[in-house]
Amino acid sequence: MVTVLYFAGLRERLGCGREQIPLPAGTPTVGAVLDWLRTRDGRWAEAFAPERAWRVAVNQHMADLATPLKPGDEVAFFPPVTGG
Amino acid sequence: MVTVLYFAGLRERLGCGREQIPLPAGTPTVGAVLDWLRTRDGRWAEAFAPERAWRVAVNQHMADLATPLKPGDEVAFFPPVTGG
Amino acid sequence: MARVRVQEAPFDAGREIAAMTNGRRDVGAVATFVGLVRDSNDGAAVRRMTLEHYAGMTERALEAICDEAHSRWDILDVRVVHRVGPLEPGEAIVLVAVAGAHRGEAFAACEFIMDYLKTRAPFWKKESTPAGERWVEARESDDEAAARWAEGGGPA
Amino acid sequence: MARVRVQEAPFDAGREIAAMTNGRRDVGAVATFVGLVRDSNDGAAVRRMTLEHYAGMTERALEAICDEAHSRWDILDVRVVHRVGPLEPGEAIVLVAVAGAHRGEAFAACEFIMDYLKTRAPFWKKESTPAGERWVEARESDDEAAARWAEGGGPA
Repeated sequence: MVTVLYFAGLRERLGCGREQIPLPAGTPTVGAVLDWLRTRDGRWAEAFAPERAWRVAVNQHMADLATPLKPGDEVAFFPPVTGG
Repeated sequence: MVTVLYFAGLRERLGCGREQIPLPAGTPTVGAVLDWLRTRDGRWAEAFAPERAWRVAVNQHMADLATPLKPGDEVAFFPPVTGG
Repeated sequence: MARVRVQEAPFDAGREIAAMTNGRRDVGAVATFVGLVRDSNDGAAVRRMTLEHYAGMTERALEAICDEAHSRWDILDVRVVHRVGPLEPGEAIVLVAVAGAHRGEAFAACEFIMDYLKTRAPFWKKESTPAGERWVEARESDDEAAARWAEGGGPA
Repeated sequence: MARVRVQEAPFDAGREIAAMTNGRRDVGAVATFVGLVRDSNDGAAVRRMTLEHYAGMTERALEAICDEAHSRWDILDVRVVHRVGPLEPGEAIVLVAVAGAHRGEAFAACEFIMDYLKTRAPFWKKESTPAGERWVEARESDDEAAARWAEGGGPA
């Protein structure tokens, strides 16, 4: 399993802030998690549609689609940041 | 007459902070005042020797050798500034 | 006080500067930035702003930005304080203060930290406007500001 | 409080920033610089520093620099406080604070005011070192910093 977090507008759109999902089979990466999430229902496919800008962090470090995952990792998806 | 002020190292070198001097005859300028001061004694010639860096203000605005003077003006000589 | 803090409470810029400089005699320059909530943004009135963040990652990201500033400039100390939660227009959101021996490096490092914070620290702003609530969109100008530093140099 | 002040008393950076921003809701950015006395300069230990100035001209020069900053950048308010008299290492000498809607202009105007103040405001520093007292020499690097702004643009 991996922990998946969602923040800000993405959390609101999905109606979910935190969940546990199974580690994808084969070579587990952020991209594989995303492929799995997109198959769930319209909200997830829509939230991660190609025209939407989002960022991902693994274990609290900025990551990308190719970043590998292992059991227990924390994967966070969020919109581009707007602090400061 | 014009009022002449000296500041910082220049004041200390000359042993004088403020004095009244006659307005030079002819076309009175900062340069004419300086020529008159240099004739006084060695200290003044030395303080305003060509290799020394100094600045001049007339009525509290930065000026130069060509700046014209009139009776009652305040002429200030000082080293390059070092505040901040 | 810690170099990096994320908090709901207000901060005092004078106290943050004093905490960096008190007892030191080698600091010649402190450059400080304070960001505040404005009552308008993108043409709409802003009544309130709420700041969300990714606790844990935020502190890591800010610490990494401070480390990067120390590696790029000869500076002596850094403070970053960022508020979260609900804020009113006129309230301060963020403080970045950099102490150094000389002013050029303190200014450059302070501006660098702000530019990186704006694009790399996981904070998100939600505005309350007369038309309802909205998440603030990231700005291209912030990406461009951060990109200035990519060559290891920057404008200063 | 006046925009420009020359005084012997210490100042509080937090209070100066608050005085510019309290009651306002249009300020999004305050860039602040504080300069302090260091305990060494040009290879010598500095025990004390004494600041002399040209009363009257100083205030005029600082006001003119603030006006110039307002004419070059879209900023909302400026504060300049400069101390005179005897100061110990670790004490603050000067504060420049600039309020604006956005950070780029506030940073640029703050740095500009410091660079111009260093080369155009009639202050002189005398240092007390183990070898005696000496007037601080003007620095070429300060002239170069001020010259950056000559084209009306500057590094930002």
